[in-house]
Parts: sequence; structure tokens; C-alpha cells
Amino acid sequence: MLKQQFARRFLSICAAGLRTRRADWDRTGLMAETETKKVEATPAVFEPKIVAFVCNWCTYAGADLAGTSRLQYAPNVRIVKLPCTGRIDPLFILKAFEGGADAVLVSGCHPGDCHYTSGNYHARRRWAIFRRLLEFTGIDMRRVFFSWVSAAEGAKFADLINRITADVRAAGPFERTNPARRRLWK
Amino acid sequence: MARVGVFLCHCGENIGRTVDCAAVTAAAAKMPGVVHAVDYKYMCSDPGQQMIKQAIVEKKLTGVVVGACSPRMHEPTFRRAAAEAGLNPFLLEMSNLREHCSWVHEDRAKATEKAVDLVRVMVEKVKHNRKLHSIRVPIEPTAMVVGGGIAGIQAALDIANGGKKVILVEKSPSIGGHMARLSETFPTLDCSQCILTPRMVEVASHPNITLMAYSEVESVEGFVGNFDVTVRKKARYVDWSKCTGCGDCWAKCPVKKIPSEFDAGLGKRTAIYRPFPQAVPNKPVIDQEHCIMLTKGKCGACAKACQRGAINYKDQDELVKIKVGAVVLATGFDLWDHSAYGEYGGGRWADVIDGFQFERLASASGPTDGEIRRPSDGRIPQTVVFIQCCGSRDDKMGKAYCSKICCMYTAKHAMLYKHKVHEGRAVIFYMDIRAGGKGYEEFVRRAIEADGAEYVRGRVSRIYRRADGKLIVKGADTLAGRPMTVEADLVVLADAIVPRTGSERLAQMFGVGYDTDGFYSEAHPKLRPVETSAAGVFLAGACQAPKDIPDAVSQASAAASKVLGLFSKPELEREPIIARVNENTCVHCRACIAACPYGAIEDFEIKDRKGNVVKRVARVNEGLCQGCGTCVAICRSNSIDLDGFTDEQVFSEIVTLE
Amino acid sequence: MEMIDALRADAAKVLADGRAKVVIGYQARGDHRAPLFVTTADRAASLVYDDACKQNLAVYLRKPEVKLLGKAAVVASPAAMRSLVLLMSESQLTGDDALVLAVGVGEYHGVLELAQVAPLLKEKYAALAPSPELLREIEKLAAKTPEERAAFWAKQFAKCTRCYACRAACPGCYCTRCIVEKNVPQWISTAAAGHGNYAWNVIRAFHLAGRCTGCGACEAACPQGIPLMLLNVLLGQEVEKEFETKAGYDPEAKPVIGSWNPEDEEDFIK
Amino acid sequence: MKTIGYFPGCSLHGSGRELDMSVKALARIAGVELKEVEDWNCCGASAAHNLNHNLAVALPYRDLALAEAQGLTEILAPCAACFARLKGTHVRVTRSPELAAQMREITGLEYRGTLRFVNVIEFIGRLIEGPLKGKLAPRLAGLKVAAYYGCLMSRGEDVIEDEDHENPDGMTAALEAAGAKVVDWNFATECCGGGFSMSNTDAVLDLSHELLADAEQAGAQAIVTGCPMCHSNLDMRQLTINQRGLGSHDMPVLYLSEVVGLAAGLEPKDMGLDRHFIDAMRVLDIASAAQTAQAAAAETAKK
Repeated sequence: MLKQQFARRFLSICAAGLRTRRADWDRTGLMAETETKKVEATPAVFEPKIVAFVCNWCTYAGADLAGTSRLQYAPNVRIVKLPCTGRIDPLFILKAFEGGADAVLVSGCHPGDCHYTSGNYHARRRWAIFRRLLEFTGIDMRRVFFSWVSAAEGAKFADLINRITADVRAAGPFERTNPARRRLWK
Repeated sequence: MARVGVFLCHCGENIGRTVDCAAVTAAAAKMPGVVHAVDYKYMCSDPGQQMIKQAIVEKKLTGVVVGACSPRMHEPTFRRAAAEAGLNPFLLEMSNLREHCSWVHEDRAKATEKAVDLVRVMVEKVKHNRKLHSIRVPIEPTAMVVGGGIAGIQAALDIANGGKKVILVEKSPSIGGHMARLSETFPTLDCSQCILTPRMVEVASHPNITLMAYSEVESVEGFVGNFDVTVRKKARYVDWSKCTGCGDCWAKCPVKKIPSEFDAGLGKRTAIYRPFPQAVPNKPVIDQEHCIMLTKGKCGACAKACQRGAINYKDQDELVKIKVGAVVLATGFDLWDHSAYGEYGGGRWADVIDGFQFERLASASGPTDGEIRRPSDGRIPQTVVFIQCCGSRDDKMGKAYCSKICCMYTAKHAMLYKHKVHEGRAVIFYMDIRAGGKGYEEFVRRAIEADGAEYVRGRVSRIYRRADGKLIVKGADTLAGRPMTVEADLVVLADAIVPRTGSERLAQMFGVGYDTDGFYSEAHPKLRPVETSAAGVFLAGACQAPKDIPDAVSQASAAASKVLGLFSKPELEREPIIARVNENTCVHCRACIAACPYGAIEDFEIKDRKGNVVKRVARVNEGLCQGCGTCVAICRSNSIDLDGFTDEQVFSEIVTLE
Repeated sequence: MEMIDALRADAAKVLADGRAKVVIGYQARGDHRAPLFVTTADRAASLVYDDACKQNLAVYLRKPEVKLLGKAAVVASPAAMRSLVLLMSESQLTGDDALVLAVGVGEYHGVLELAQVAPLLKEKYAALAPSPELLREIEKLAAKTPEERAAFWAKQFAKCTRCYACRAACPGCYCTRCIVEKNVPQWISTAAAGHGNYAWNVIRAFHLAGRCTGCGACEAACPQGIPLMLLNVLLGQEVEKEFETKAGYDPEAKPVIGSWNPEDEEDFIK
Repeated sequence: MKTIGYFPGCSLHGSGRELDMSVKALARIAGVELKEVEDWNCCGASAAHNLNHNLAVALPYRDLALAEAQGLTEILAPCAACFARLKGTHVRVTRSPELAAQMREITGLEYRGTLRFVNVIEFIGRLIEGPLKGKLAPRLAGLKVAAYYGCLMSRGEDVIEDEDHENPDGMTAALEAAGAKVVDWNFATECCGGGFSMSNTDAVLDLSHELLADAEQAGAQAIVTGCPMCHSNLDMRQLTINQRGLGSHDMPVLYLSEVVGLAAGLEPKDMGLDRHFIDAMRVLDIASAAQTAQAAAAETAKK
């Protein structure tokens, strides 16, 4: 039974292989196609408010490059510039959420590129832990973004902002479900 | 009360086209604390700067926000203007309305709205800015050069000729480095020792240079302008102040069969030795590993021979602490050990040699007096195969990089061989010929055309040693597309250039970065090629990357000019963006000390008047702190803050964005 | 000899020998166990030790008023001993600052110098782990949606009166000026409600990430019954998994937040 | 190691029968049960990998899946080519989930990647460290042998692990335990021409000739190999090489398992030693002659 099945498949593969001459895995059509998931933007007028904490040397400069390259991106992000991702205290994120940010972005130099040699490594470890804590206490991880953007990645910065803005717009206002949100005095 | 002035720039049309500058100005004027808001076509122009200066004086501004281009562009310009008007430059901030707004958004309403936000945030920040003053650090105008090869020699001479004191530290008994071992140099074929030894003598006799041969850096403390370097002067067992370098001692030494490092193991030396006849200093040391007196307590032949009584078997290492203001690292390179190449014999065959061994064979002062004789039986080889890229450009061997100098020295080797053995064959297996440099391509062409070197493009897959002693070299000629076998008498491998052993430890001591191959990292690959991430530490020569002599010398001179530039003022001025500890609330958990990438945070003991320790805290060393702020975010009690990016400033920015 | 007798004998002995000026242990107050500061050998008989002893007495070694009494010998469970090692790694305790009356699991290890604590822990108590119920609880909560978790914690944190008993009970919370008391700028609202409670409880847990030794004293101290150990253990597990380290075993350990490894997790950074 | 899966492949039923016989004989006296993988098929080494890559993976994948389903954990594949195909396939499918999925689909079988693979060198190494320890006599003392690994026993960094690919020495311990002296020669990892055995015989003759010549020059009296392709090339082609006038070779070529079998006291005929093209039975005679000569020399020296 197995052998029959095997033989059948074997023949079809042989045929496929011969058709494409040098068996090219992708073209035999046997590889599972990865489907790209499309995020549909809601037509609502909701404009998300996104606070970005970026380092001076890579991501801020990357954003400058997006500017000098005239790359267009969504106007929803407000940048807070720090010298290094190492300077970004978890309190900053809490404060931004407390103030009603719909999402927060933290971005700095790629590993190995830190202007201060290792500030971003410190930051990476800090966020690895802190994001678990945020997640566990009810902050939706679709509201917190981390990215490495170098001074040369103007296009990546523009794409990142567009992607985040679209994602957050799709997710809707954070107001209702944000556990860190200040509510008493507003 | 804060009195903030807001100055908005149209940048011609660049900002004005998408941002309604008048509207932003109107909004800014209403922001709390803003007493003055104007817009202008070109704020960075002379009249624009005049507007700012005038307003600072007339409106008694306590803070300024300029909404214009990126601060990376014009922050220094505007801060200088503010300073000229008497306002502390750190009380000026910029909103990036061009790169971060007008150039990247099309919707005028939304861009204007964002621009207002960007200005508002900076207005709130600047209200919390404090006056900062550049940090001044005194400079000790003495330089240390580590490594006495050609790069170190050049750097030391340039600094010394510039009128500053230099300490030259060399770990072997003589300066001269690898260059002293070379026979001739490409592309001119002038004799290496003839051009080098006068420089070595100059070092020895220069009034501004203190030569510390047979010494190594032991530890480093301090920072730019104020390094405290501890140098280990290794025991020489010879009192150099008495020694005349006459040579009676080594003539009498009974241990004569030690492979000479200088001759790449092809020659022999005694246990009391100077590395080579032109050594500087021209004085011997005793190799304690091989000396019978030092290992077994019997002999004393050299002491008996020495008429000056300079031999001292009880000599010991000595640690010397030296204060220097700048350091040039010129530790050079080693050749990679090709025994990892099993297919080339794995280091088993005497007649498969490296480039330095060939240099010594070709050198008039070498073990064969300049005759090319192969190590195994001393015969003159009739066919020599040279294999380039041995280790280099070979990821499997962990060295992806090009060693840069091998193409040239292999061409030189082939040429030297053909000059000495006219009938002989020189076959060179290469991957590419990289002869970029003045006169280099011509040199290679000469080797091929005038001297008949046979260049074969391809790799060697295997070397056998036949019973008759021939080395059978099997390779591929990829241009002809066929396998190729050469029966050779001698094979010379162009081994990869690797950093000196121990260079990583030295880098760690000085806080200098190094790449995965161990080469020292420059501060910027293009614009700061001789600086390092450690302020006041500069690079020269092959410790940074493989380099030939002209490149090493150029970089050494560049490093020297950096040192002289640093020493041109008695004090160093630094941007005051540094961390500060609140010693009242610090509990000395030491997390910041562990985290600081620069080792800039130190333990500090607060004492009462009687000298009793009341409290231990962390303290920032202003000379070392680079202002990243990593410590600030790590401090649980927020007992550290970063000037220029204080908690208050960042807090006000975030809160303003609500 | 019963364990408690040995403990009392040792307590009396260190006081009589003058090796310690005060023994910090537990006394019985009905069903409740309270700390007891014994300064004379004859009172050592009042010491008790049993499962009801929830407080982590290591916390007292950092209190100025206790320091005034002179060198202390502290009764410590394995978790409390881990706290001692943590304090050593953070330069809050040094070699001869205290003695330890080491109470293990089902056995008593006698009087130890501080330097002997870490070797004992590594040998006998390396596998100390949170209770399976707690881990199941965390797993259950983690499986919920963010909204459900937010609602769960909103309910819990709403109870917080900001008495800071959790902080006072924790040996790791030794800052003399806690971040919550910093008011320029005021990062965390001190009002016992809403966002302030969220920020306080989150930051308290974060400040103990890689440092919590799992003693549970904070949760035991909370008059409102907020399940603080869910947060502490979550982060402890995370740190152990990602950075392969557990708090309170190595007196030379580098701070988890304050050190790094080039191979650290970063798949969340795009 | 009480039981181990056994994958004979086509060679061991054909030209490499001596390998099969000697390995089985050794296993028998060592008390190791060889459990042949049931319903095995071609490992894909023959022509498959030149014809179709999918097929060349699918064939051994089926063998792996079957062996795993039969509860085996380790597979001894004495044939070097089978070993390389099986282990190579294991490495590829465990590294690439896409390939694994594809193979699952093609064969309809699941391979979870739990198998470990043993070639003849490792197998014998384990025997002499384990059940045969102290049971080998240096019966071949005085015999000089060239240890020949060829490509399949030395190369492929994921297939041949724990071995210096350029200068392998995995056979040395076993050969020395049998008393043989391993000569230092150049061609231990060179190609015998195996892949072209049928299609380009001339190339095989040249390559094998060079190899034999170097072994002779190094003083070897026999060549020892673990690979049935190498064996058949070297053993079978010597006469043709001589006929073509390339040389006059007369070099016995033995399997490692045969050498160790001799040392363990097995009957030469039980291992097929009499089936070789070049008389291999003589190695014992060469050894005993050398031993006698040495004893005589020692005697003279004493006097």
C-alpha cells in the first residue's frame, strides 16, 4: 500500500523533475506558498497618536535621511530624541501610555552599531523583560513596537512609520482598553 | 519665569511649502512661557541669526527654540549665535520642521498640526534646560606609542619632532618590527634595512623619545589627557647602563641552537642574544626559558666573559607607572599559522614555508646570506610555487578578509627568486591580483613580463611530498579550465595577516573596540580612521587592518598629528552632556557601574571630617563619560541624571504630547 | 535534637560569644509569626520557626535602626538566603556584616558566615522553583486576551491602597528614596487609584526582575491580597529562560538589567 | 550497543559482499545484533542524485522513515555511499522544514529526525573500545598498510564529524590494534575515481594508478579501506592498469572490517578474504614472515 503510494508520487516527481530539467525546488510547485496576510485599513477617520523614542545617532539620523530623500510617511508619529536607546527608561513608555498614546515605538542602532558601543544591547535586554511585563498586565503587544533603524535606513524608517500607523489604525483607539491610561482627571 | 523665544524658519520654500509657518508662529506665541515668536525666510542666514541675537538681548530670553532643519544640520550654528548674544548655548533647542515634517508629509493641515506639536514639545523642554558649561580636562603633553615597528617608529618620531615627549614601548628586545626582517621592499626593491635602520637610530638618540624596549603595557587607568599606564619592564638580566654591546657574552654562550625569532626559525641564536646586528638598543637580553644558568643554576659563561660586569642573573621584572595624555597603538600583525591547512601539509613539511621565511632566505643578512636555499636540505630550489590567499578570503578558515599586502609581496618574492635563480621557475597561484597602489600594477607586470613569473589563476587543492623530496602541487588553472600539477622544490604560502597575539587584551585595557578578526576598530571607517572609540587613543599600522609600509607610515603620521593637535592646548574641552549622580539618594547598588560602556562610573566613599566612611556611592568620571545615559535608565531610584536629556526634560516632552 | 532547639542553642551561643549582637528571628503571636530581635542569650528560647514564618528577615539587615544594634545573626530560609546573596552581589552586604542561622528544607544548617551561603545554596537548593500552582496560574492568565488580562489586573490593582507594605517587606527594595517618591518629575502618581496603581505595581515588579528571590514576603505582606507573585515569578521565569540566570546564587553576579550578551533575545525587534 | 539497525544497501549484496560478510562476522563475535531495516530501498547514491534531486532525497527519506517507524535509533550503513546519503538526507530534512514537508508529501511517511548514523569506521572503533577490547591479537604485526579513506569517509562537514577532513586518522587505532603499521602516505583522501567507475574508466585507471603507486612508494604492503566503491576500484582495476602499461601493481586491498576480523581470530574465508581479485590471503603470510625475521634479528642482536 505504502509502496504503491510511494511509487505514484515518485513517478510524478520524476516527471516534474524532468520537465524542469534541473530540479528546482520552488518551481516544482511542491513548496507551500507563504501567503502574505493583508491588513485592511478601516475607513474610519481615526488618527492614531504614536510616540517614538529614538536614539540620536541612528534612528533620528535615519528619519533625517527619510526627509532628505523626500520619502512620504504618515504624520502620526511624534519623536522624542534621546542620545541612545540605553537612555530610554521604561517609565517613558508608561508615561506615554498614561497620556493616551495609541502606540509607542522604541528604535535605535542595530546591534554592534551603537554609537556608545553597547547602549542598545542594554536597551534590548531591558525591553525583552519589560514587554513581557506589559503584555502580562494587559497592554496589547500590537501597541508597542521595537525596531533597529540605522542612519542609512531612511526608507526603512518611512516604511516602519507607515506600517505602524496602518496597524494601529486598524487596531483602533487604545483609549478603552489601555490599563495604564490616566482617566481620573480627563 | 521662563521667557522663551520661538524662531521659525521657512527654509526658502522647503518648510513653507507644506507647513503654514504663520499659523505655527501664531500658535507658538500663545504657548505658555513664550514671549516672542517670529518666522523668517532663512533663519540660518546672517540676518536670521541677527534676529535671534537681537531678541535674546532685547526680550531678555531665557530659552530659545528654533524651528528649522534637523539639529544635526544647524544646531551648532544657532547655539553659537545664542552664545554670542550672551545666552548659554545649551538653552537653545531645535524643532526639526524640515527633515521630520515638511519634507515627509504632503497634507498641509496635518503637517502644520505636527509642526505645532514639534515646537510645543521643544518649548516645554527648553524651559527645563539648564546652563551647561564645557568640561575642561587638563592634558599631560606626553604621548605613549605602543609597538616599535615602522608605524610606531614613525608616530614616535613625528610626535617627538613636533616638540612633545614620547614614550615608545616595545615588547621585544629591539625596535624595528617586521620591516627589519624584510629583504627588499616593493615596488622599488630598495633594501628594507637601509631605509629603516637610520630611523631606528634616530629614535634611540632623539631627546624627546624615551625608548622602553623589552617592555609591555601591564594596565591602564584614567582617560584622555590623563592616562596612567603601568608598563612592565621585563627582566633583561643584563644591565644596559654598563653593557657596551661588544658581543663577548653571546660568543661564549653554550646554548646556540635556539631557533631565531627574527629569522623565522631558519637561523639559530644563543640564550643571551640581541635579535639582529642592527638592533636598537644594541644590547643583549637573556632568554630565561633557555639559559642554563637561569633554569639549572649552572654555567655563568656570559658573566665570566663580560668585562664590564653587566650580567645580573638576579634581575627581575619592574613595574613603572607613567602618566601620558595620549596613546598611539601600533601593535602590528602576525602571520596566521598555516598548519590549519591540512591540504597544504598542515605544517608538517619544512619546505612549505611562509612569507617571512622567504624574506629571510632572500635577505643578505639572513641565515643563507641571501641565497635561496630550501630549509630541508639546503639545496637551491629549481621550482618554487607561491600560493596566495592562504587563510585570507577563506571563510572556512574564519578569515573572510583580504590580507591586502600578499599580492605585492608575492610578486616581489617571485622577482627576487628569479633574480637569484635565473633558470628557476616561479609559479604563482592566485585568486585575483590586487595591485592597487602607486607603481604597484607596473611592478606586478614587471614580475610577469620581464622576470617571467608564471601566474596561474586558481587554487591549490593539495600538496604532497613525494619520497624524493619533491612537493607535488595539485591545483586548477581556472582560466585554462583544467587541473594542473607542478613538481616543486619549495612552496611559499602567503599566510593571512592577523593581529598580534595579545592585542585583544591590550584593546580591553585601553577600551578600544576590535572586530571579530581582532583588528582594532577605528571610530569611523571613513571620517575618523585613526581615532578609536576611546578618546585619546589612536591607531597606526596593521593593528587596525592589513597594511603595507606606505599605508602604515601614512596612518602613523596621521595619528601623530592627531596627538599633536590634542596637545596643542593645555586643556581639553568637551561637550557637557554627561551623567551626574545624586549622592543623597544613591544606595550604591553598583548596577550603573556594571552597565557603563566606558567604565566611567566609579565607587566613591563619602567621608566625614574625621575621615570615617559615611556612605559609599557611585560617581561619574567627567573625563570618561560620553553621555549615553544608559546608567540613568538602569538606576532604580533615578539617582543619576543626564545633562541635556534630564528626566525633567524628557518628562516635559512626553507630557506635552498628551 | 529538634531543629528548633539547635536553632535556639546557636542563637544563644552567638550572642554569648559576642559573635553577634542581635539575633533576628521569629516569635509566635498566636497563629501569627512576628519578627523577634534577641539581644541577650537568655531570650533565645522565645525563638520559633515553622511554616507560618512568611516574612523574609533579610530585609532588616538594611534598616538603619537595626544596624544600630550591631552585627546581626539572621534566621534565614533558602529564599531568604538567596536574598542575602543578592544583597552581597549589589554591594549592600559584605563578608562580615552578618551571620546566618540557616534553616533549610527539613534540616538546619547551623551558623554560617555570609561567604558560606552561596555554596550551600548551590549545593542543596539550586533547584528551588516556584510552586506548580503559581506557574499554572501564570500560564492561565497568559493565555487570555490582553483585554481580559487588563481587566484582571485593573480589578487587582484597584484594591491597592499604596501602603507600600510590599516594598517594606522586600529585601531587594532597599532604595532610601524609592522612585515612587521622586516628585521632580513625578513619574508615578501617588494617588491610590487607576494609572498610578498600575504604574507603581508594574515598575515595582520590573525593578525586581532578575532580582526577586521568590520568598513571597511582599504578597504575604499585602493587606489587600494582590497576587504580586504572579508578576515576580513571571519575570523570574523569563530571566531564567532568556538570560540563563537566577537571582541570589552568585555573590559576584552582574545585574541582569545592567549587563548584556550579544546573543540576547531580539526577535521582537523588527 | 546490543542492537543496531543495519542498512546493507545494494553494494553489500553485490560487489561489496566481503564487507557485508566481515561486518556481520565481527558483529556476531562481539554480540551485537544487526537488525536489517525492513523493506529498505535504494539509498539514492547510484544514479538518482544525478537525475533528480527530489528523488535523491525522497529515496533515502523513505528508508529513514521506515527505520524510525521500526523503532530503530541507530543505523549502521557499512557502505560509505549509503552512509553519506542517509545521513546527508537526515541533515537536510532536519534543517529545512520546507524540505521535510515536501518529503512527507512525496513519500506519505513521517520522519521525525531521531536516528543516528554509524559508518563502518565508527562501528569498528566502538567495537574495539567495547566488546572486542582486549580480544584482538596483533596477528598482522609486521604488515605495513596504507589507510585509505577516499572521499566518502573523509569529507562533508556535516556527514563526517569528529574527523580531520584533510588528514583523517579514524582507522589508525583499529589497524594498530591489529598489529599493522600505518604508513605515512599522501593519497589517503584522494579520489579513486569511484563515481566514474562505469562511465569514464580511463579516468579511474589513472586515479587508481597514482594512488597505488604512492602507497607502494610509501612502503605499504596492503591498502585498507572502508568503502566498497574504493575497494572494487582498487582491487578490480589493478590488472587493467597493468595491462595498459601504467604500472605493475600487485597490492592486496582489504576492508577495515576484514583486518580487524583477522586480528579477532576470524576465519579469512568467513569474511570473504578469498574472494578478492588481488590475493589478499597472503597478508597473514607477509606478517608472519616479518615476525619471524624480526624474532631472528632480535635473537642475533642478543647474541
